[in-house]
Amino acid sequence: MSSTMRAAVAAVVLACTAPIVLAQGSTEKGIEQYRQALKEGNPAELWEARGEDLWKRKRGPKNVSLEQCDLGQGPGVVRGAYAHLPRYFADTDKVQDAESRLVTCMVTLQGFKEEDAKKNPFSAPGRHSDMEALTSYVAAESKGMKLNAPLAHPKEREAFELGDYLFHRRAGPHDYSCSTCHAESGKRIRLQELPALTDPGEAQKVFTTWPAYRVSQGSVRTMQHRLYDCYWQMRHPQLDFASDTATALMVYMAKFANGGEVHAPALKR
Amino acid sequence: MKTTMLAVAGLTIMAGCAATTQLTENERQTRAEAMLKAGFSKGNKAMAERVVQQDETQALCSKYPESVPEAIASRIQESQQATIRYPASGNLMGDWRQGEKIAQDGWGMRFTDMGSPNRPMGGNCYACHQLAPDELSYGTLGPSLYQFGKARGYTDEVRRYVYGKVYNAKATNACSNMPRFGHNGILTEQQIKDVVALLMDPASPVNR
Amino acid sequence: MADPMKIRATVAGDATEVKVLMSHEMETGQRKDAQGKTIPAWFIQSVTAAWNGKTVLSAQWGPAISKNPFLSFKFEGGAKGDKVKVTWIDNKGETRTDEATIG
Amino acid sequence: MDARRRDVLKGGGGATLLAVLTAAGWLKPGEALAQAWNKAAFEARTIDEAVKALGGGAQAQSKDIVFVSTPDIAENGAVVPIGVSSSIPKTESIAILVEKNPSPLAAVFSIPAGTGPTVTTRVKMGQSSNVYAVVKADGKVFVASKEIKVTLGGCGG
Repeated sequence: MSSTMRAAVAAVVLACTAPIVLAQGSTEKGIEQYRQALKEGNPAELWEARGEDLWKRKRGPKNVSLEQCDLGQGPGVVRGAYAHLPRYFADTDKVQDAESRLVTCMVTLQGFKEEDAKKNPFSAPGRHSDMEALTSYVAAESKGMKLNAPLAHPKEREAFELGDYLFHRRAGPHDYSCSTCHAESGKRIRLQELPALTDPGEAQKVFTTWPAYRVSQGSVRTMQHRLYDCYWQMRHPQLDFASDTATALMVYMAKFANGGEVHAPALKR
Repeated sequence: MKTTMLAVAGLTIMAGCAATTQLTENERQTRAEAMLKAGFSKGNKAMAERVVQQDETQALCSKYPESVPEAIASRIQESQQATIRYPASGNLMGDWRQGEKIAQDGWGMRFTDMGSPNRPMGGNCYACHQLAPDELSYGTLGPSLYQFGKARGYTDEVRRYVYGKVYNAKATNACSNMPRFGHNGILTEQQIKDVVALLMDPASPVNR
Repeated sequence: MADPMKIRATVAGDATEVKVLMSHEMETGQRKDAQGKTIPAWFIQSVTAAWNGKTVLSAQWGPAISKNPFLSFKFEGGAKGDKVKVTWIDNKGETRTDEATIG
Repeated sequence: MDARRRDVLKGGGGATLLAVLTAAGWLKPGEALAQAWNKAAFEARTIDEAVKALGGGAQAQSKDIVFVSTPDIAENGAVVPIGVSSSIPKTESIAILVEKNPSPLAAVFSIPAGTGPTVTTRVKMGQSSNVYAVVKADGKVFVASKEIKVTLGGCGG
């Protein structure tokens, strides 16, 4: 091949690749514009309001409100509670996240059967979930506070170790683990950036944004749903709501996210 | 023994403020596995079984999340290489247009879309790779495959490599993040050929 | 039963900015459920905003407005403590009115 | 109280509904509901048909209509923020239309005197498409358009 020809080929290659680089840059700019424009109003506020109403309303077989629920900061303290979850609770002798703790309160205070309290954790079109609303309210009461999930109790440390194991565990027809997508910085799936959840800087930014209103689902989704949905995409079975697996994974992630400010409920794709 | 000790040390450092690990590696595994199994109490039993039961490659790759020791890596690659079934006809090229559809399609094997005789599963290639330049929504978990064939040459050797890679990525990279599309029955022989064509046909948009 | 709206009205200079979030399915009538049955259309058709009894915005909407709709606009006048009232009516005849105090 | 109002309203059609509301002292006559929902415009299949049904004729391109807080790319077609601002004097109404939606008309806003000719809302888009803002001002009809790409954002499929 003559050198002129080679130069010509090189020019063609350049001409072909250059617009791609540009296109990618403008795609990212466009997405950023999109996210900025959405920030104006977050429908999650509708969930927060409904959650507050549910929290204060007398409900269940015992006809009492959740106002004496202990979310870890003492009975009735909602302010700041979400920033200190998941954590160990002596009365249940378990590590619990906000949602599994709300189930406990619905059972012990309001007299719901456990299976009823757990029945409808994720909304569907035309069917609200009380859990999504309550979690939105509880999370919003920690807005601006630094996440500080404890890791002092032996059961909290054990949950972390089990979470670590499960986070890296590959399985199923696609060989996926959580770490397939969430162990490396700067990667994306389609156009969605994937946070490296074991990187404190990134974990602090994202773990603290759940629950979030997801425009793709037209609803607030909670951390329990985020895990359920990840397992779905991982071609894993349906993860039980408020399972120990979910709690362990949350404790594991919270460890890296500690120190980040709570910005939940956020607004997401 | 040495690797176990290293793994434990690594975990301790990672755990940071959790001063010491409390569980032995065996305890951790036994408890985590039991916990996982208990968390799939609803839904499809066969699906749960397949996830609870790891194969050897999955178990080994899970054990060494950072980097798998060389000896184990070669053992995995050898066993996975042996799984690859090339088409009896010897023809590895299908239709790139079908390949593009497969690359766009992420349907299949989730608990809401477990498969159907009337609906082939997707390859979801764009989730992780750049392919045709018109598709702006591509992932970056895997390398860009834009101009794949053009850059490497449209040879039998490269076609065979691509077929094998899609069929079982672990044959050449032990703990690759890429699913084993042929080995795990995600894509059919014809679908893999179509994907090969997407990457290796000079007329494919990937090579334009 | 429809949930309350979230209305925020703030005055800056001569103008009052109103931002409204509404809780509504905004079902297009073109989607099918898991059984393949068409989900009937259900969407807000009209929205009215009033300040001191004066209409400051009115709108007609089709099913292409997003679920849990958002709306923002500005009007001249309005003072801290004044009320802004927003009403919507959907194609089933359901309606909801909420009020916010200008801050 | 709100519940009671809703009960009264249930099953009411446009005109009856208005009468009930007016009788209840809830709405003053002249409040926007006087206009019945423009079925023809919302069910029109093309931009031109929809504009015609809204009472407009030929549209003149205008640089005085701008899209604000409107992205070039939407990560999800279910929620696409659209803001339209008109600096055409005597702007009476602003309509938002999505060309490739089955029924292009998404919304039409009446802008009374004293209200700024800027509205922001969110629309659904089935696919990448031109979005039109049609403004009626002083009896004339003006238009501006913008292309918005709808992409797949996440895990796909």
